[in-house]
Amino acid sequence: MIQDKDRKREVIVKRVANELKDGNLVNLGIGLPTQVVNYIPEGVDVLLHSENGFVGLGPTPKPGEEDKDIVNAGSQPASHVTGAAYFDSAMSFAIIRGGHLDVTVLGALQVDQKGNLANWMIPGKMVPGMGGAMDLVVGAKRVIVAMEHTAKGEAKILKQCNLPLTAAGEVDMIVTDMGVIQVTPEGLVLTEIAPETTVEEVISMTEAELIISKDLKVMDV
Amino acid sequence: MIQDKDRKREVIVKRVANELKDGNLVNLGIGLPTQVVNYIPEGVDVLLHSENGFVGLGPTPKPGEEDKDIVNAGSQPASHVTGAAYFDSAMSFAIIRGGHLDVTVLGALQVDQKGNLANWMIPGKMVPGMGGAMDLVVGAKRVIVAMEHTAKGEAKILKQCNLPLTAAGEVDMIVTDMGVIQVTPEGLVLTEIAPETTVEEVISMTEAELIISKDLKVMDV
Amino acid sequence: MNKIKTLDQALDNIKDGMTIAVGGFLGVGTPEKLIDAVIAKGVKNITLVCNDTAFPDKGIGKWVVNKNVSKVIISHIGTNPETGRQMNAGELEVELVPQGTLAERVRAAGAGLGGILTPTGIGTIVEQGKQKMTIDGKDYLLELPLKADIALIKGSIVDKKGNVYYNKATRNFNTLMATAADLVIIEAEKLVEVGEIDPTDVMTPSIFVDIIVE
Amino acid sequence: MNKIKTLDQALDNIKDGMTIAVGGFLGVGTPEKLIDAVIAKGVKNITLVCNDTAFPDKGIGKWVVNKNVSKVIISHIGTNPETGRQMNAGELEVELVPQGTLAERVRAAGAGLGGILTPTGIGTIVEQGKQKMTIDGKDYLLELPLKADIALIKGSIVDKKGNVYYNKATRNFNTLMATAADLVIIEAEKLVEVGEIDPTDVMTPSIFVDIIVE
Repeated sequence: MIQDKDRKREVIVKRVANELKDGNLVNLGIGLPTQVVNYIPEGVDVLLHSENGFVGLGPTPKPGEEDKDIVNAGSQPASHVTGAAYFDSAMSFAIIRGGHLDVTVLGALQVDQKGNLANWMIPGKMVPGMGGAMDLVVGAKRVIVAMEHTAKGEAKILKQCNLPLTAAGEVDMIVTDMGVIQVTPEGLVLTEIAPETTVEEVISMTEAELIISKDLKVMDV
Repeated sequence: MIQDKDRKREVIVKRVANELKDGNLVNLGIGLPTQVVNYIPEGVDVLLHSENGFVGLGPTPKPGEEDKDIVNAGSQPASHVTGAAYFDSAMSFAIIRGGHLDVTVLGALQVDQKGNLANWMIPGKMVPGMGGAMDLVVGAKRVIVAMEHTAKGEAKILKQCNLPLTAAGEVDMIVTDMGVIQVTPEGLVLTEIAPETTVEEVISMTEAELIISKDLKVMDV
Repeated sequence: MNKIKTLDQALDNIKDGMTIAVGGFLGVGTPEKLIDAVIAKGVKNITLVCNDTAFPDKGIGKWVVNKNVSKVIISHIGTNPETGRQMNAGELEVELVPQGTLAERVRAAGAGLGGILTPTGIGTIVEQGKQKMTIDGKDYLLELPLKADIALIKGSIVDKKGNVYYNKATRNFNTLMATAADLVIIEAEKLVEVGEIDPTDVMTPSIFVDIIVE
Repeated sequence: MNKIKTLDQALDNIKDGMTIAVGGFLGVGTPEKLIDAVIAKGVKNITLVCNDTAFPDKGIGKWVVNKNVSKVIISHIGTNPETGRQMNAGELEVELVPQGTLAERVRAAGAGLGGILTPTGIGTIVEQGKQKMTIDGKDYLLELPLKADIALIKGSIVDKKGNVYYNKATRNFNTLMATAADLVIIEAEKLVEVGEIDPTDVMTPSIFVDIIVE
């Protein structure tokens, strides 16, 4: 089991990056998922969607080169790539809800065996609002949850989410620092395992039942 | 009763033009209503809406000065005024349906006592389709029907329309070559009469019951 | 990903029996080359989604004349006498849709909405077969999304990635049709390098465009 | 019709208890001068329709801090701790709406639709109190139009007639809010003569704008 915090995060974002295909339109959630952009394989041309109203999100500008009219959906200074396009919020979510987004990558508070996702509130404690998350999870063709396997040692992959859901049954794949889990009609299938990690460790850190794939591979990270 | 065809049409469009107020956004239907633009009083600044996607419809260009990318909703060469704005069909009808259009002026096959309008088909005979007419009549703040009082001597202002309706109860005012009729909860009220025309003539050419206004005036045309 | 194809390559995607959405308003903003190519290929039994059937010799009206179309979902057919003739003769199925409703139905399909409520058509034959709902005391019709297999659109300026700018009144239904089809083929009036259209001025983002022909 | 007014003249229209829709996304594309003027006037009990409550010292977040607002209809409050604090203390009513649903509800109000059907929120607490409908085997929520008394928006370039151009990511909700309010006040970053914005490039037509402040 990987112990180093930075290495954990690297494993997650690197593995998610390998899921992206040439020509994909992708939305990367705030926080960890944002870093996926740094690991996209060469030759894979991905267009990034930003909820606040454009496709073609570019790298963070150098200090002093910020444009006040370009920020990402987390309000950090951003840029656009050549061939980008800006639009209003109705179009931004028409793209999301209309199934035009190939992949959305989000963090999670909890995910469960049915592909349910909870990532927008802890009642009485933290209520940031769902922002665009509910639309993203319902609308994108593929929903990838990218998160650390546990939170303060507690399992986040559960038999059943007990926090308010972001969406029901929409998650396709979970990538953590311990492995890769596919959400299938039969349940959660562990298809890849992280380096330095045993199947027993994954099972012990997961509340949900895990089916271990016969073709279990080590994550290429 | 006016006999001359050209004078009849002039009376109608001149009177309708006097209904338009400074700052109004107006849609003028194909045919007779289009000519209203030539009689708008000086000092009254009206913006014309064109269903095919702009506000700020301008005059017909001179031969040789046509722009293939500017036509009116009847596909005739058109122009735009300074300060015009182009948009797509969704926005064009958001403007119409959303109540942002002050006045729509349309022709009619039939109008009745309840303000019902039929102007888009004669079953088995003429079925051009409703185009934008149903949206215009439902969405505009004021619906003015501009038409000759009769068709081949037959009444067009009826107790009840027998052709398929364009919309139910949406007409506010009818302007013809014989007078001006307001659609009220009490019924049709003749408020103005055309020059050279008697009330008896109007009544005889109208199938619907007419309430004659106590303040009946002669049309200022 | 090279989206630029020849007319022939683009036409390979168009088969008999497809539902095809076409941009344009009475022939303005219509991809005439694509229309002619479909006629040349002899595609049959198309269900056409379009604002109108334009004119017998201009725009999509040529498909009606050449019998490429078995059904039209449309707001206006009055400028093309051949459409009315075929309808009356039972040769062509015509579903008339109010223009604003057509725009919203296509938009709903592209935007992932299950439908929209419009007051347009209440009290008319447009009501037939539709669910009526009362919201805040006002009646509305539930109108359902309208999707196509292919959209054929026309752009005034198109970059090689597929970003589109429509000049003046040529935009009309092109932007909507591009969102609501499985495959979108655009005819570029002027093809430019990527980056030549300012990202703020793009009207249809490249993500909606699959194939570009000149 | 001169739409250009002073801040004071514009503020005359804004009263306690109104529903006010404000453009901007986390403070970008937000009319900061209008926001500050509302604070200076001390307007109370505003129902705010906006994407988010931005930050305590930037954008619409300042209204929360200054207690101008009694209710917010909003998709995100996480960047402004004061919003959460007031909510938990029972001082502020917060109605959370998914961002895409918020956009469609405002659009529906502006476009005269009685509502729209969205799959977003199905299976979540967003369902509560809403009508569910099944179309083609898929579940949708009926979401209703969201209208405002006043919209406060920000344009990058505004002509003296009220045509608006939004630079880059400043467009966001500004275009939608402008369609869904009885009175629309725009703060112009740059005010230009009528005709200086190409009619094809206008993003909010002048017909939606009532008052322009610089």
